[in-house]
Amino acid sequence: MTSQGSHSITRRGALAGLTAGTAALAMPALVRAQGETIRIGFPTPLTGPFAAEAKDQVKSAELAVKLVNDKGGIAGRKVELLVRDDKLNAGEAATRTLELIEKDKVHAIVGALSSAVQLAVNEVTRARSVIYVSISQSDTINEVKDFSRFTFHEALNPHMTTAAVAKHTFKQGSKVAYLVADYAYGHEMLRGFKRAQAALGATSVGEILHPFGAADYSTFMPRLRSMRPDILCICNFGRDQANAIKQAVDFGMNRQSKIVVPVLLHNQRLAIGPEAFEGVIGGANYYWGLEETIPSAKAFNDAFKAANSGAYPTDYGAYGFTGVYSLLLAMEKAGGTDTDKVIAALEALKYDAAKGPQHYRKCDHQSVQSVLVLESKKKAEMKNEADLFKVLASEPASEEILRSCSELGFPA
Amino acid sequence: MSASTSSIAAGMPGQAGQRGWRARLVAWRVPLSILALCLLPWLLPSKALAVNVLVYGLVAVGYNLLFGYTGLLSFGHAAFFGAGAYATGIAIGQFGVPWFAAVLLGIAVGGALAFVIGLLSIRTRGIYFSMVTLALSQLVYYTALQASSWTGGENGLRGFTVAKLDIFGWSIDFLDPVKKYYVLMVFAAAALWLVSRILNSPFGAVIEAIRENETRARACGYDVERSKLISFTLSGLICALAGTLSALHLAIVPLDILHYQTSGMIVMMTLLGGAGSFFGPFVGALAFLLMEDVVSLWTSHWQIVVGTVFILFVLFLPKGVWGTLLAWRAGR
Amino acid sequence: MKAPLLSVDNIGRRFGAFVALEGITASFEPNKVTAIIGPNGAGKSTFFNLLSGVLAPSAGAIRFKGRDITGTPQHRFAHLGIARSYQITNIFPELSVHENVRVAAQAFRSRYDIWRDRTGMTELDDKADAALAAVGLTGKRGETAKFLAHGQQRALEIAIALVAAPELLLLDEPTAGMGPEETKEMVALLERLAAERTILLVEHKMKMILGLSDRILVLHHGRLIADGSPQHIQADPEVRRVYLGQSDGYA
Amino acid sequence: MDAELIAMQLFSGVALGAILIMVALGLSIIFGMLGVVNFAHGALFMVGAYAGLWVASLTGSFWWGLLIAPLAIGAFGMLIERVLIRPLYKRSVDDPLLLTFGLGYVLVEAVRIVFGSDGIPFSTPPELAGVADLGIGFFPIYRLFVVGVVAIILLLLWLGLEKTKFGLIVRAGAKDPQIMRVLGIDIAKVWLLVFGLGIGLTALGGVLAAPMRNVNPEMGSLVLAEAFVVTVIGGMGSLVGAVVAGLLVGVAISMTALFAPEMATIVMFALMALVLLVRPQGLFGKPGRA
Repeated sequence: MTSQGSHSITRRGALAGLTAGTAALAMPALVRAQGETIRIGFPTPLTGPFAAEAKDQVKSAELAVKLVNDKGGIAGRKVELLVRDDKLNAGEAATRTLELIEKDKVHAIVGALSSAVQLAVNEVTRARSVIYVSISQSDTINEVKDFSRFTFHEALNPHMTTAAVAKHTFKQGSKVAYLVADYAYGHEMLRGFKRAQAALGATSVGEILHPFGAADYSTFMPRLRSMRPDILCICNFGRDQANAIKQAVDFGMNRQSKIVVPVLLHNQRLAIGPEAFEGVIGGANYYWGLEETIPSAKAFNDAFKAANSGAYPTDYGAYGFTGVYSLLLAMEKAGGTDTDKVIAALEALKYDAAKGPQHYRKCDHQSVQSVLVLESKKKAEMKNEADLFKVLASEPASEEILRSCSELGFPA
Repeated sequence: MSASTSSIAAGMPGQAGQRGWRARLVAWRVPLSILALCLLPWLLPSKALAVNVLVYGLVAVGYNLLFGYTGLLSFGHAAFFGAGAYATGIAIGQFGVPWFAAVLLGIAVGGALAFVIGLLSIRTRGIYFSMVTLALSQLVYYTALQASSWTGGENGLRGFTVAKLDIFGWSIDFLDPVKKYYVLMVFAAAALWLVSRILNSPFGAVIEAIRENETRARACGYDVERSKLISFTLSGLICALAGTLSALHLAIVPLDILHYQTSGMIVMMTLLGGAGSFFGPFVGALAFLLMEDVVSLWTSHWQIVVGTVFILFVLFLPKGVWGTLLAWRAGR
Repeated sequence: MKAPLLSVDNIGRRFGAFVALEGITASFEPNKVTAIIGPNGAGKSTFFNLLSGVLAPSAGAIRFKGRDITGTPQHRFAHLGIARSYQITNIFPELSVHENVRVAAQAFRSRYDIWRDRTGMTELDDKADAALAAVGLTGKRGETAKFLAHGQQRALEIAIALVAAPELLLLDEPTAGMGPEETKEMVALLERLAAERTILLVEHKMKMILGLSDRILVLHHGRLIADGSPQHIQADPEVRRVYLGQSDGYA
Repeated sequence: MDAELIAMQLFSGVALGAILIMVALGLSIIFGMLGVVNFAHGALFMVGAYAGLWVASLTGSFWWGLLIAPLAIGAFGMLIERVLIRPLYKRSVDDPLLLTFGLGYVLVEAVRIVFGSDGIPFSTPPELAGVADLGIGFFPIYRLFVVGVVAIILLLLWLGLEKTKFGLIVRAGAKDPQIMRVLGIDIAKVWLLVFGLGIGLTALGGVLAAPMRNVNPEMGSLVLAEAFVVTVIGGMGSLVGAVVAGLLVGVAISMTALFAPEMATIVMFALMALVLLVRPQGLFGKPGRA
């Protein structure tokens, strides 16, 4: 059952067409669930530059809910997903989260796509003792200052992503130049890369901070060129990343250096085209091509394609699935929605939703998981529209690529 | 009529000569608005939305003092709204200041910023005034983005949740949405009283005169720049109060609060409701937020509807919802 | 000769390279009507703007009641006792006729007070009513100013100036755009006003000027080319030369 | 820091300035003539880019997009002037500003509905791909082409303003609208054409920018801010001002990018605030307007 399915509580839904199909499937007649419906709030930016990612997240999250409901729900209770548009705005997200908690009386929240929105939701849920599974990248949320015992971070964090990407791209003696967005997320990625760089014996030939949200990077290019790096590491996200890569290629930087980014996005690559991204290497939480080696990925792809007329799931979309999946699995183990029991179950959980084994680390509730390192394919090498990346490596789930608990400020 | 006066801002006639129902409405406007605010949480779909209407209604009321009554189109009021919110959040989160003092501090900081930006921008007129306020408020935005050790930068300010309010020995559960609403409403009501007070005062007559005809007001012996600066600062103070309420309500301060798009939203709300009328801004904030809420029910493209409605208002109903109602009632 | 109410000493005004007014020296006795004439672009408006503080002179000094007021901000002029009307009607269009005058009166009572009620100051109502009575607008008291006839708006503007109880009244083409009937009424009003205060006016209607003024100043190309009684000016050959071909000037 | 790098940086600044000039010109022309501050300018820049993309994909050639899109969007601009803005001339300067602010909202969302919110690839036309060696460093050929186009447009504008009757009318009208009334010129028609011209210029800017910056519905919002900054610094309504300020801002950003890169955006606004405080009418503006 989804938010579109019932009436008063579910007014603000996602796109009707998007959810109507699953809603009909999810309500077989006469299967009356015992007890109160389990309601999961799902704030995501349906409007704004990441609307495509958000819609993928909604589809994936609905799939996770449907799979559970098809099996009869959790302890006989149906699960309902309440999708809300956070507009990629932290204030809006906080308001929607308050509504979900106060008015819709949700049992847990899953979602958020930007660091700021995630921290806002975290702040609201922490004060009200509501479980929150965060699916947006950030190092901040792991640190003790923002830690909430009710919050679980299912997404990768910049530290682990950069560690994995560096491990497979930086070499002894590599000269690395950094172009970094001047805000928390950019700084976190730079910090991660530089730590890995020191361990791998690479050197930095220069770092340039660029203003967050810049459209033109041409003025940074002469200096980057003059640094003569082997690797140009572009630490930004979304549109910033797309523009920076495109303009670096325009300036011929890709002939001189390998372009490396912390995170490669499926939809961003679609929006910019294969030429600019050709040969660019970056990390990812998920890529559908994982199905060749991982059975759970195959199962997820198949179910997703079946529910969405053959469309492939994307990286940020998959977070919607893994995030909701892990929460529902824990609720099942806890036999319901009792907050303390669900927290205990999440802390003890071992799960394989779509990308191999994962578990939440006890101290900071970070999901320990594999990190993919992808390379963007040439147009000629693409077998179909969705065949965007080559999987260079899958860095296995390990606490080694995380910052230690004591480093994050947690008592030993 | 002086060129800097917006015909939208000049939508409402002065107050001194009002008769009958109109005069009674003016006399009772503060109690009436407080009554409406008391009922609000029970009429809207959620308490969080009610607090939003309260906060944005208050920002629009503050903005209206400058735009609707003084005739100055500022595009930088997000700066004062945001400054109030940040100052309150930082005071509570980083210095452990008691909540009530933090509210006062937020108002003071926002008001001080308004005074400084006012001082710099008042010298320019018309379009240039709008541009200077826009430029200076964007400077504030970028400063907040850079000063991330204070403001949290792009991640927003966090870590100052007020869970309980202690007032004269009482302890109020501030996480309870209804109690929270009524506590915040007390501040909004005080601000409404203040605005009504200003509009009823001799100074209220002065700013209306400036809106109507700046040249004439100056020839009459009014120090126009000084009066504008006072109006600008008072307007900023009220927006700052709205900011502190927003901070207490959400327990975060998003960086977007300072962006010029927020200023634009404040302008839109004020205009939708009716610039230069007392109830207009609240009606506008309510209409805007409800429209967003209702339209996003059936399409994620709510902006096209909001934008179109706004264009139609500028073209055909420049007096806004409330102003048009009043004019219609007055039989013009 | 009585002590002058107003005197200007060699004042001038430049706008960049353009000299709008230069080397004007004159003094004005109390309770006299002085007209300032000259072809378009002669500098009449600039002269008025200097006398009312809209512009500061770029050279010379202005004295009012013996005090140097050069460079005083414009809004202080009303408080010194100098009030003016404008060539293009300049009122508060959306306010009622009474409010127009009342708010002008308020400038001498309260300007920044936010704690009192504006309606509480009843003496302002009386002052405003008196000013309206003086210009014959008592019957239009409650009307919105922008709906008045043109002549009535001009009269209202004079009421706004009068309520300041000015010792010096500067009137910039008070009959501009008026028909003969309205002009006649305005002249009658000005004659009444002239009895008890000093008036400077810019006008084009010569017949009216000759009947009303005690003295005439003629400006041309930013300079004072003649200064004297109406008879004297009429006879001045220089003035005749300047106005030659400008028949509308004498109309 | 070697001299070559600084020379290269200066050149990047000038090239960036060329793009800034392109968007600021239209804004400035419209303000100078009509007294309208067009808040939808950035959105129309974006619409221009999408129109260029659409025409290019239909015809299979970037050049058709470059030619047709600005003309079509210019005509669309005239429609906007005729239907939405003309009724507001009787009112104050604030009203068109507010209306175009709302129009910007509508245009962005309309594009999201038609083309999706993701953005669409727009590759550099193959004839102009690659980099050129300038002696002091390498620079994309496409960006050199953009500088060339902007130079040609400026030349054409200058010729149009100085050598044609329409130009004479426009110049006279910008100085004093009363004159046109006296001369018996149909102001409404002139304003319509000027608005169309201004919008056509920003649309051309959009098409030119597309191969450099990608096409997405939000691409206009930063451009709007940049155009404001340049116009205000140069003096609203002054074409010379727009050109000088465009280059000035371009070089300022580029030099900041060299020495304090994270300040490259803030420097723009700081420059604007400074100019407004010291000389509110801008470097080449007429004092009366401020």
